Amino acid sequence: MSRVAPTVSRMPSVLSTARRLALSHEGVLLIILMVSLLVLATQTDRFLTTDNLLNQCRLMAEVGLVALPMTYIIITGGIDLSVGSILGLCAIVLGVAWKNYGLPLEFAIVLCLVTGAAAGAVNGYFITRVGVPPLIMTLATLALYRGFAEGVSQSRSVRGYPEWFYQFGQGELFGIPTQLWFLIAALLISAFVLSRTVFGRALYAIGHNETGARFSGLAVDRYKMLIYTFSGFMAGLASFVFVSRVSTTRSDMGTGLELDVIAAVVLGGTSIFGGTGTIIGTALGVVLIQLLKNGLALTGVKGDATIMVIGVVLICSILITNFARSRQATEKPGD
Amino acid sequence: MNTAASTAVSPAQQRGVLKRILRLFASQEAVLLLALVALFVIVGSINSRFIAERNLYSIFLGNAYIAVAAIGMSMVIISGNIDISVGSLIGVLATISGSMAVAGYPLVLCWLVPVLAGVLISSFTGYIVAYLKIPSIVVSLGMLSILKGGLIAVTSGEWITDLPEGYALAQLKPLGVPLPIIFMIVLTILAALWMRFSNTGRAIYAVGGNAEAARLSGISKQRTIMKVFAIHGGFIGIAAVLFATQLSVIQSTVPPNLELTIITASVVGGVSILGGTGTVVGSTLAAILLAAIGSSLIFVSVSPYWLRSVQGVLILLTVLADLYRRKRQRKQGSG
Amino acid sequence: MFKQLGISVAIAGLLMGVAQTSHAARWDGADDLPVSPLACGDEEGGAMAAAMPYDGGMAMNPPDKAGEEITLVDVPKLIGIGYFAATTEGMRQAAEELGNVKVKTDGPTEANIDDQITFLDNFITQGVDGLLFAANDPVAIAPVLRTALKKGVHVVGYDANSEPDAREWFVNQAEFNGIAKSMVDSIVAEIGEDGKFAIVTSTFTTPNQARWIAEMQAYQEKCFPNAEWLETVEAQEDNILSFNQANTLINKYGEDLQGLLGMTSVATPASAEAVTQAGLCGEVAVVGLATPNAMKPYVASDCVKSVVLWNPVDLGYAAVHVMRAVVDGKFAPGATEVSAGRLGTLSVVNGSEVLLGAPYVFNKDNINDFDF
Amino acid sequence: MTDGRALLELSNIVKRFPGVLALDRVSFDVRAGEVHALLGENGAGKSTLIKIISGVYQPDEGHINFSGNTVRFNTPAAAQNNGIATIYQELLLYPELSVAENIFMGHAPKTRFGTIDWRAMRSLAREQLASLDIYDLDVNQQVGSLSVGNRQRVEIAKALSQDARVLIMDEPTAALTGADVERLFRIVRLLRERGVGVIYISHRLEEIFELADRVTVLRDGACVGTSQVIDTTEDDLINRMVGRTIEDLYPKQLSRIGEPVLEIESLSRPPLTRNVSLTLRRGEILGLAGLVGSGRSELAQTLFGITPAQSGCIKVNGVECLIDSPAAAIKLGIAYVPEDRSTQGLIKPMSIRENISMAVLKEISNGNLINHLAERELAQKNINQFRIRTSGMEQKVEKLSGGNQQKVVLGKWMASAPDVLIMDEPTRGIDVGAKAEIHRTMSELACRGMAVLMISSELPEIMGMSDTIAVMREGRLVASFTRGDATQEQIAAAMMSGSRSESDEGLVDSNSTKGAAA
Repeated sequence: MSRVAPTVSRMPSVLSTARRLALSHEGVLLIILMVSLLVLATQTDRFLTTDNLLNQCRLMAEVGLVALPMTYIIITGGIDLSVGSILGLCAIVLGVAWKNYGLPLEFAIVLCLVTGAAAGAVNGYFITRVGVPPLIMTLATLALYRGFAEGVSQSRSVRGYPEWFYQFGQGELFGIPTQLWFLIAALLISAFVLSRTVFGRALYAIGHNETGARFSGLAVDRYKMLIYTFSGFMAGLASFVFVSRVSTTRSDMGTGLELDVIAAVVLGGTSIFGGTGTIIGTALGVVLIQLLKNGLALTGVKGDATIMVIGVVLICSILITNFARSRQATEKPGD
Repeated sequence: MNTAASTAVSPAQQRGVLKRILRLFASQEAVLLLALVALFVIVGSINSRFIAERNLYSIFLGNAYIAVAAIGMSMVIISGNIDISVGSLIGVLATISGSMAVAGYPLVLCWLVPVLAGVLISSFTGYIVAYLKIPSIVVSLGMLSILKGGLIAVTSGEWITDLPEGYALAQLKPLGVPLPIIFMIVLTILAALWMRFSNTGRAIYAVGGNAEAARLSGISKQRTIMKVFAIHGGFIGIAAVLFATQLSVIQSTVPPNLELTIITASVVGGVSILGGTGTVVGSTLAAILLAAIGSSLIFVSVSPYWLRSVQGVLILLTVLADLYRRKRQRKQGSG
Repeated sequence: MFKQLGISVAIAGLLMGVAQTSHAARWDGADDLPVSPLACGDEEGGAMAAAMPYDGGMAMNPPDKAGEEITLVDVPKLIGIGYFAATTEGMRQAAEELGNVKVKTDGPTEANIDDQITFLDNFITQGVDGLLFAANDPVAIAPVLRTALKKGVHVVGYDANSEPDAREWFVNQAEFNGIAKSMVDSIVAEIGEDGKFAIVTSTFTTPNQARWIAEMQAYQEKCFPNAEWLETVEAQEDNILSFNQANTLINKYGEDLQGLLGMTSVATPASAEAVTQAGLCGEVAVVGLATPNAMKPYVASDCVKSVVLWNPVDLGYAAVHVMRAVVDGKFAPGATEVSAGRLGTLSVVNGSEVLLGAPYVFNKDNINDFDF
Repeated sequence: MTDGRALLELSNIVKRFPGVLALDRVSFDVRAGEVHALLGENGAGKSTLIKIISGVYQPDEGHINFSGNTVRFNTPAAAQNNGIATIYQELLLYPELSVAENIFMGHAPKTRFGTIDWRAMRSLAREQLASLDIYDLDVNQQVGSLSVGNRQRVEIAKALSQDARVLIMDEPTAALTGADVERLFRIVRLLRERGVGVIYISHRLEEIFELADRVTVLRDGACVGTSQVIDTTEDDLINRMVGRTIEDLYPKQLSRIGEPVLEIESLSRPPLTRNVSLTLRRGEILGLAGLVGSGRSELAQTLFGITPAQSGCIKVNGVECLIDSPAAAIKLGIAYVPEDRSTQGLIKPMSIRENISMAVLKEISNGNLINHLAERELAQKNINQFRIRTSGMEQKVEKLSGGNQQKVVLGKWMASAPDVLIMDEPTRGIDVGAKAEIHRTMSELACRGMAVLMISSELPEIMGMSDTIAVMREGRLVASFTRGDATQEQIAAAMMSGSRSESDEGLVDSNSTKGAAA
């Protein structure tokens, strides 16, 4: 790359690669992200500072963690609306197991993750074995899991965790918020798994054509089971980080999380019909939403207007990509 | 030809009638009706006040606007789309209606303008979905943010009080029956007839069931989707007016989770999330059933902490019953 | 289908059984913190708790802006509801009166702890002189407030407290036990000492409401042991849901229900509406926390006799005055009172709380004097 | 019958797609009361031509003359309103709706008030079906619950419900067999007698000779010629289609048949696999004949683990084993080239490379990690070996022609190096040139010792390619023949004879039951 390109013939290919990149949804997002970064940075000098950016990473960790498995699920053409409720349920299990049942906190954390995975597995079971459409199944468990959280906790919050527990949500490791390490690790692993492994390939195949994937010997049901379980597990992980960050446990935690997560994933270019999408796109989506919220607030835009801006960006980014794709399609036919 | 055919099939026709009756009983509407009757009988036997006229009225009255909104939502879902911005839209339209009333506009206008505004706003959503080809879930997710942010930006949450005399449309009781209940029943019947007996009504099923086939039958997908969203907007407008005029105060906010309640009513009512099937009668019955479940749980003194869990379980069971019924039908069909 | 139905009935029955046995001794919706009910009847105050030492936090090296113009940001539980619109109005009035304060209100659109924290975080980064808040959760909000203090930002709470050390002062509209006493006294006055009543609240997880309910229970058991609490229902902050829930209670208990207590400014007018529409004015008493404007029609029609509330406009007004005094160095730890413009002098209670006064009980005679 | 004047005439039609000249000055006409067959390999321009006639596309040049007037159909609806009806290859029905409604979607009869008249619709639907000699369909039934053959008949009724004067049929028999085809032909002849001009597209040449009056061949977007069917021969047509002579459509090489690879005994999975016993040997091509719905595909899918057997025993290489998932079947060396390429065989929006490696991805990976180099090598090897015509391995499969798509499916399964290859309708919808290639490949594989189980609805294919022929009916194996022993008549008899069960809707024919009732 760094060598001076001596070739005339290579130039167009480099150019066309660049163009293809710019026309891809990730490219469009990156451009929007850059532009908003620039604009926001010129509006306020408080925005583009390490402190602020790191802090934003702390705030977006939960949405980020849950957005990763959501990307998988939407790639297979499914959806999981119950993540917010699973988060609430896991947080309650963590708190109640520790406080009311006197379990060691470490064990309670494990129990919280297991609960998340189990809640996701129940979704997966009904979706794969009983054949309930994902949207309907998770719409039902959205109510159900929140109900469990309320019932188990009797709507009382749990507080007063030991100091070490706050390290995960409020502490830093090598100068970087602890949960950002979780997020980065989960992001890298998810991106790697999706793009490089048989599992990842299978998810795309399922999203494009589930029957075809089944007839190719892919264990479709097992994979789907896995991703819904993974989704629950990550919601559990997010709940643990969240509880640690806000130092309390309440049964209404994570209310509305599902829409934030889905917005980030969809903004990241994952098609709601399945088959396409990348973790990078999702990461960009999460970051873009967080930075817009933050940057606009810093420049004095009020919260209600910020919500509107995000809505517009969501629609427009998809619109731009669609437009770019259709232009591309008409320019390069039959290729 | 005609006579030959009709005489030839007369025994078959008799079988057809029987079949049709059987088919009627095997429909989701019947399942819902059965569940509703079972609920009334069981809970009524525990606490007879549950089936007292007054409570029945309460259940119907307080949820009529949900049923009306679910009619529009069902049409949207049958056409293969979804609208998650309804909650925000109802908030916006109710505020428009109330503000106009306080500002002294003629009452008729206060009732009609929100309906027209609903048609307009929803048509805009429909336009983006139909002509710019962005998935409805994405567009409505964006619209959700835009409407909600916009509403708060404009009203900053000031309640609308001092509504003029006579504004409370929903509190009228022509012939002793509360108007919202009349609206709910009449609109359901009208919508059901329209869905069955009009070209556009059938086109909705066609587009949702097999868009390509519809196109080749000369049915324009774009125009149908536009129409569906426009009509949906009208129903949302009516729902918003009922919502606004039910109490003497209008909360100029977005009712929490309203979109999920409405979508749940449609889905539990047997409208397939994949498009192509379902009826508005089912969704209205489901809206009533969900409301009745909520009310009945208070009547049988379920601990309020577990109330949502029980609701979740009941929703799941209705969905499973529907699934089971469809499976059995399919088996009969192929056998 | 019958199998399905059987299973569903079985599960529902099971859940209901489980649910019914778990009826605790505590009122639904009450929290489990210690309670301190006030004395019964009209005996004035009694012995106030012994003066507590200051237990609030301190802003670290705040810039000295005594007398200079300051910028404040107010982050309520949520924006877009009448109650906080009123506190915002009070803040605006105070700022106008003081002349050297700029205050802006911004916050989440739903009472969501996470969003509220994000807003506070952004404002700390943006750099303001003072933060005003009404916490969605006292514990969850604490870390971010401590960060603010650490960065030299003054922090004053109102309406809903945080952990004391996470802010400097908290403007308390009325003490929990005070509200509880007013509520219970008011309802008992209407339904008698052996009356039966039910409660409509927002959600069981809302701290203020849970606190009030717990205090109300303690006070009722102490002073009116024969009154009977029937049940508490949740109704979110949703007008029509509150209306429906109130209706359900009316229908369920029939003539057994003599009173409804609304725990939020949404639930109370909706309950009054339900009673009105059911034609039960005079038979079912409605008492609750509410803003006067929303209650005027019901009070005018005699359906509601008394509405308990502090004046939220005053609450916001006082919060800004307290903040100004803190910045000016006129109100430091250890002080026992603070002057708050038109409200006169407010006293300090519980170490670091500024008490707005006793809760106000509105009735037909005075309700039209208020507009918020 | 034919009056000689053209009912519909297209002259010098040119249609360009970006970068491609899809139709190059094509002229074509159909007369009232004739069946005009349209032939050509996939990609030759047949689909484009019929889409122009039916108003889906508009021509860039040239004009269309319909019953004496120059017309231009801007929408499919416009063409339909002018009496041009089309039955597309993929059946375009609404599975959730009733038969009557499917027939009248978009032009339902109205009452005086402008609302849909359901009673009239149902009786008109019955009439419509009756006019096609169809009496055994309930117009209230959901289309989703009908058999493929019956759906096809609904599709025809639908196409004709608007007084069609020209009927375009795009490979109507692709999904049909035996009795259903015969019934379809009867309908076509009926229409011809009524003066309808039928444009008939099929890859099955024998059908052309049985049914058509004239035939037009397209190649590479150009018209190669139109002739009377009686003036031409099968070889001649193939010649014109592919532009070269195809020596042999069924290049069966005799292979050495070895020891049994797959033995199944009393395999059952009701309702369509009942007590089936079968032995497949190394090097053998076993042709499995039967009507659609006779349980052939179901048997194959049971062997492949998609619908695992409920009882019975499967031995692979002499060892009894359990096949409960496609993965288990693949591990045992069984491969299945399914009947429905689009939904079962391929993931069309994905690349050739990804499709070819789909079934063996685990094997060529390091653990779970995809070895991209190995994957690319595999793809290239298959593209070369099966002569897949493509611009590269990254090309999306959906952009390939049917024949090349089928080669990708073959390549995908060859990559798993199976001992047993099950091919379900391996040449359905594939043009003659590619067909011969696939047959040759099949034969070569058998020679190399692979055992092939071939399911086909085309008797010539069964006869031409199989070493052993087995016939299924109603889920049971009812007859078997060795190569050369059987005649087409014998096989057909075995397919259809015996009890005409009510459960097989394909067999209930009009004059036997409803005729009596009338």
